[in-house]
Amino acid sequence: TDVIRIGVLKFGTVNWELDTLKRHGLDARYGLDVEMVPFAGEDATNVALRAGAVDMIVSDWLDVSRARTAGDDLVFVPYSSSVGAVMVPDRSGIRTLADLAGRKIGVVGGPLDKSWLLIQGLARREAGIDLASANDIVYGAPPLLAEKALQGELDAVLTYWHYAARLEAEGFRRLVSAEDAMRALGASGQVSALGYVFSEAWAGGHSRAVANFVRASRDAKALLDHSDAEWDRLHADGVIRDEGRALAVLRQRYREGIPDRAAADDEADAGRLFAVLAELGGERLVGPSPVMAPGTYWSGLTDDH
Amino acid sequence: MLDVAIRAKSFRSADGTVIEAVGDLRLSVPTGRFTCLVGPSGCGKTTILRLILGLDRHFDGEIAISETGAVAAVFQEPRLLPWRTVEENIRLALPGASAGEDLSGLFQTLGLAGLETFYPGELSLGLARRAALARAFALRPSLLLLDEPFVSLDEALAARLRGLLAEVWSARPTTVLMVTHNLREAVELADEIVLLTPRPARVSGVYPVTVPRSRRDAATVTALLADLTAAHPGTA
Amino acid sequence: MLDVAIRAKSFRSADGTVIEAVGDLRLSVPTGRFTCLVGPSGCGKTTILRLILGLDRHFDGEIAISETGAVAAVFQEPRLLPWRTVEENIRLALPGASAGEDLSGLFQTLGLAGLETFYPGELSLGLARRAALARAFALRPSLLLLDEPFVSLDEALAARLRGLLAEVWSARPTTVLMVTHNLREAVELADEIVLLTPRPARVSGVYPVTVPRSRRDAATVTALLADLTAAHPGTA
Amino acid sequence: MHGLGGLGLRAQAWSAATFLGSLAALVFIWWAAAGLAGSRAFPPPQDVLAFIVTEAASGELAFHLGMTLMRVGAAFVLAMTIGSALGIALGRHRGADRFFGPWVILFLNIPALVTIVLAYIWFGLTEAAAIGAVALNKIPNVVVTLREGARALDPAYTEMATVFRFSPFRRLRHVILPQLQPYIAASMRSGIALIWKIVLVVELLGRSNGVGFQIHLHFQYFEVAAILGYTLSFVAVMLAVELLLLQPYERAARRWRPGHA
Amino acid sequence: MHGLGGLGLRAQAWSAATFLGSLAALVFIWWAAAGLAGSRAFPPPQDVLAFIVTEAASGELAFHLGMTLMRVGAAFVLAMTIGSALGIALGRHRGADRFFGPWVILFLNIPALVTIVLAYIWFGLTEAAAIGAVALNKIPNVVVTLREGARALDPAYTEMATVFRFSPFRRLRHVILPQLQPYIAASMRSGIALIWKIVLVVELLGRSNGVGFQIHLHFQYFEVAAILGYTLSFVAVMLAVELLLLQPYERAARRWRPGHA
Ligand SMILES: Nc1ncnc2c1ncn2[C@@H]1O[C@H](COP(=O)(O)OP(=O)(O)OP(=O)(O)O)[C@@H](O)[C@H]1O
Ligand SMILES: Nc1ncnc2c1ncn2[C@@H]1O[C@H](COP(=O)(O)OP(=O)(O)OP(=O)(O)O)[C@@H](O)[C@H]1O
Ligand SMILES: [Mg+2]
Ligand SMILES: [Mg+2]
Repeated sequence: TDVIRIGVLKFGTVNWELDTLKRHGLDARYGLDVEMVPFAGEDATNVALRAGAVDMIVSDWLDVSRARTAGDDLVFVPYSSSVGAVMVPDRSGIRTLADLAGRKIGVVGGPLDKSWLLIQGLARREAGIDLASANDIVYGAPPLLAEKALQGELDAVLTYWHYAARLEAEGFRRLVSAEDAMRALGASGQVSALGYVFSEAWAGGHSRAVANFVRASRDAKALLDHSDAEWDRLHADGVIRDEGRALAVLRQRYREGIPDRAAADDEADAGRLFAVLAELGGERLVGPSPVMAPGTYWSGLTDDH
Repeated sequence: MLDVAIRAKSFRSADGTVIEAVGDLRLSVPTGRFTCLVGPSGCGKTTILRLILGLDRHFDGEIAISETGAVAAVFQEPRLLPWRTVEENIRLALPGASAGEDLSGLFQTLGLAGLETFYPGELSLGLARRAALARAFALRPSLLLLDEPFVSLDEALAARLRGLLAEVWSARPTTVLMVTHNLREAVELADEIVLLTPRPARVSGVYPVTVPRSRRDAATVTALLADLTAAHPGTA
Repeated sequence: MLDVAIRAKSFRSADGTVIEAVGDLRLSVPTGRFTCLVGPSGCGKTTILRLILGLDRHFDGEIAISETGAVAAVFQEPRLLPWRTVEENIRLALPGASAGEDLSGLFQTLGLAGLETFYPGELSLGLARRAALARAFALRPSLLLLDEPFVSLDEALAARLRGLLAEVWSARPTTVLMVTHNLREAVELADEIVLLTPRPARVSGVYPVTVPRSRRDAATVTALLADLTAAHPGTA
Repeated sequence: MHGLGGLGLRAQAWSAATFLGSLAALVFIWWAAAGLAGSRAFPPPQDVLAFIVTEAASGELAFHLGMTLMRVGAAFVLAMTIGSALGIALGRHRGADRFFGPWVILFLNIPALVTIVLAYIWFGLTEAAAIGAVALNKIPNVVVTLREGARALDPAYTEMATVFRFSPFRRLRHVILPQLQPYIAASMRSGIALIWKIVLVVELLGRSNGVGFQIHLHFQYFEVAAILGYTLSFVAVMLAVELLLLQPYERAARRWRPGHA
Repeated sequence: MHGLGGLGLRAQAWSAATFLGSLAALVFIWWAAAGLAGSRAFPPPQDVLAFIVTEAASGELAFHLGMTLMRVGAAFVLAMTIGSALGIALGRHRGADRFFGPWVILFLNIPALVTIVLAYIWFGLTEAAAIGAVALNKIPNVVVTLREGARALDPAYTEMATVFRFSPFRRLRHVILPQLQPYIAASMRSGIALIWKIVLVVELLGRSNGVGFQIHLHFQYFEVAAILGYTLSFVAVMLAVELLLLQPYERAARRWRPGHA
């Protein structure tokens, strides 16, 4: 059997899928042994991949493209299209993007966050406002901003999808999601936001294992897509800490984010969005190349759909 | 008037031993008088001065000081601030009012002229002692405590400084209590010599020097010394 | 044999002033002899000892020491390690070989018995000086340098310690160089007295004491002293 | 001679009472403040205690705390040894200090993130890399503190040691180290604290266990009670070290100071 | 009396030469090591320099560095003032020290993350909260160092000051502070470094500018050259502070020590 070590956040969303995969022996079915290496932060998985302590992590195509341009040999396989969203309290008077003008907005990930740039692009196009300059923007860590939004210090918060889902369970609603922005800015369908990332050279030597892993991953997603019981099990086993309404919302959003089309279509849309991002964020976001680095999507993935 | 009534003073050392430094000791120095304290090494003299200065309040007894002016002390070791120059050390001890005073005469007499900007670490021990004396004299105290002020000085210089001390003492009414091992020095300067026993210090005898200071020439001092040792044998 | 040939030694103080501490000075102490160095306060005596001890190598001249055994010094201030007890201070100065030696006799003579476990901060200055003397004596040095070792001690004790020094000196061949301001002490102990000028120190005169030590009673010492001051007027 | 804990029974009882009183006052203030705040972000002591109890019962607490303590301990020993040696050397040799001074400033100011990431990249995600990176972060701090101490050494004692021909070891042990004691104490206390803080980062960036790992997991769910629970467990260990090791050692080391008792 | 920079011209030239030599040696070692490693994770000096030049030209560098320096400066002044006052007080009053000692250990060991998050939660995502949190992190370190210093004060000088009736101010300025100088120097140097490291965390967690913010941005893309560029820019400022402020001040403060020159 081939062993694949995957760096995950201990309570991260990737873990849900991998735990299902392991629990149901999906890796063994494909002659694989998937080993989860838990970390406490995204940065840690990033370091682990580069230090060779794991074979695979989950990250996004923008990073991969940028790294490739800089000379790293990373590649990407779509994993999920769940993206962040701008959340406002239910009772908030903010109904449209235009209402955001002059508000205090929390933004996770910093001024160059992909979702943030796309939503800014959308706001400029639809409402003619420059969100970054027309508002009091606070960048910060997701848990902190979520807490601040709950406290009412922020009028709106752009956060990652799972934080958004939890806020939703706490009486927030989605004002606009990054997915809306992607479509408005030229994507033809659901574009993956995150994917499995690994070294191209390593994948070259383990192409069968990677392909099998992608299959196993897809099976696990299918299970999560259809079985509510599996979600209850994940909660019971402590893999998902959320419960009740939060769990339900997370489940729903997760399912919405399961990629459902050919990687080639995804890649084409990602390429289009990359160009948009290059325009919005400039070199500081996308790096020296204004187009997505060729080969960002792993070419070894053949039997897709 | 300085009135000392110590019933007992003891120290507890780090290893737990209790050392009785001063026994039952009564001592009084009338205002404007000069008293010398003489006793064997380690008998408790410095301890007595520290109690008078209020540096140690853990003792059994009372000490009353009726002098209201400044108090100055010359410690057994110079205790100059090493990070301040000689002149700064002396001026820092002066109250704000007399801070700008001209000290050059004093420096001259003490052989410190030219060394005003030296740091204490750059002085010889004798020079440092002189700086400590200058600090005490410059203050014009009404109560002056001296702990062996003239050791580490050559005899000629010590004689000159004794002269200076007598001068300071007579220029203004100053109450002086001086510790010394040098009986000749005591006889030369004091109105009264208090002799102490070995530790714990008690008064073993009091010798008043009645000859006026102006008449204490070398021969008289030698005679007085002989008289003192006769009256209090074992005082060396 | 200790051979000192200093051409010049000067200090540069923090404020840039250059102080000439020692001038052209030649001095030699034959092996097993006892020499006293006498000079006014601040003339450069301690500096000379420091140069001999190799504590300061920035000077113009040469110093040759032919004694091969231990060197000991009694500094002008006790320089005991405050964080070690009296006994530890003394034992630390001994080489490994004699580390276990019985020191009780020495403590007894110096009046330190019972204070072995005291820290230096718990001693009177006189006691601390005695501990510093004990450290030097316990080592049985073949070259011994002393910088005013007997100040801050009462006269009776000082006399006893001078006796002890003479004893130590005669028990084993020891070359001694001692700084003192006390001419009487010098005459009592020395084979030769070297008189120094004020700063920068130069030899102003040498007075050999030829009377055998055993015959130097009080009267002889007084006579020798008179002879010395007559030969070298201005020596106080 | 007395043993290390040279305190009378009464003094010991008094000392214990003060300690307990101090902690009680702290817990009370915390409790009152948490009541006033009434926020999830500031849980009262009982919630934190409840967390500690649960976590301890599951064995998690002991495991993660143990891993962290192991890292803290190893990095501490490394950093203190190397840092002290370098600090004393620089403090004594002006030439070396002039030359290496800028290096010290550089290493002092390199963010933990940089050292840690580089160490992980070069040496792999290993325990040795983690501990080495932490030690490297702390060493310059020890160097600056001990360098000041070495500069402030009193030449009177050094000269005495030279005259009496102290061996290098005797000189270090009896002349130099006692003078450096306050500097060593200062850099030990703030040293453990700094190391522990860096260990947290190390665990965040590349370990799969330890208190830092746990704290950051709980941070994602904003479980302040859990974060405080882990923090206070470590603090409790440090208080024990303080009371059972540092303070008795310091009492012994300060015995000679007048009025030390 | 001489001015602060009481060094002769020749000595100054020599000092500058040593400084440049030291830096040159460092850069050379770096260059050689980077060449050997040949990895993107360890860029050679010229790459980092190129980044600094670009970033400086765009004005970004000055802006972010300025924000960070503002925070570091404010937190430094706060922490040193409060920490020194507390440290001296605890060092002088044994009773207070017994009581507050455990508090010091507690605050010393609270992770920066906790303080910062709590400060942001209570006081909002404001500049004041950020600076306050950083200062709070550093204060216990200053306290421990200065407490050791205050414990080691020589009673001989305090007694002298009592006898000659020094005013509290005169006593502080001429008797106490000069003795604490090495402790202050140590806690200033390691203090600035610690504060800067905490500011990085603060900027990561809830600020929109500053070097920490930038470093984390570049960290996401693993651009080590950029990370080192920002780090070294800060280090350069610290070297300037060291050479132009700290060292002349210390030279003046150490003038009295025998063989100080
Ligand atoms: N802090 C202390 N702890 C324990 N014992 C002490 C302390 N201070 C002084 N002593 C002891 O008290 C006694 C008297 O000391 P003191 O300094 O008063 O003597 P002294 O008469 O001044 O002697 P000297 O002439 O040598 O200066 C000595 O035996 C000394 O060891
Ligand atoms: N480090 C130094 N820097 C500048 N001047 C110094 C230094 N050390 C000593 N001196 C000066 O050198 C001269 C001689 O000092 P030294 O200590 O040798 O005198 P001494 O003869 O021992 O005097 P005393 O009898 O007072 O002890 C003094 O004027 C002193 O000020
Ligand atoms: Mg005394
Ligand atoms: Mg001298």
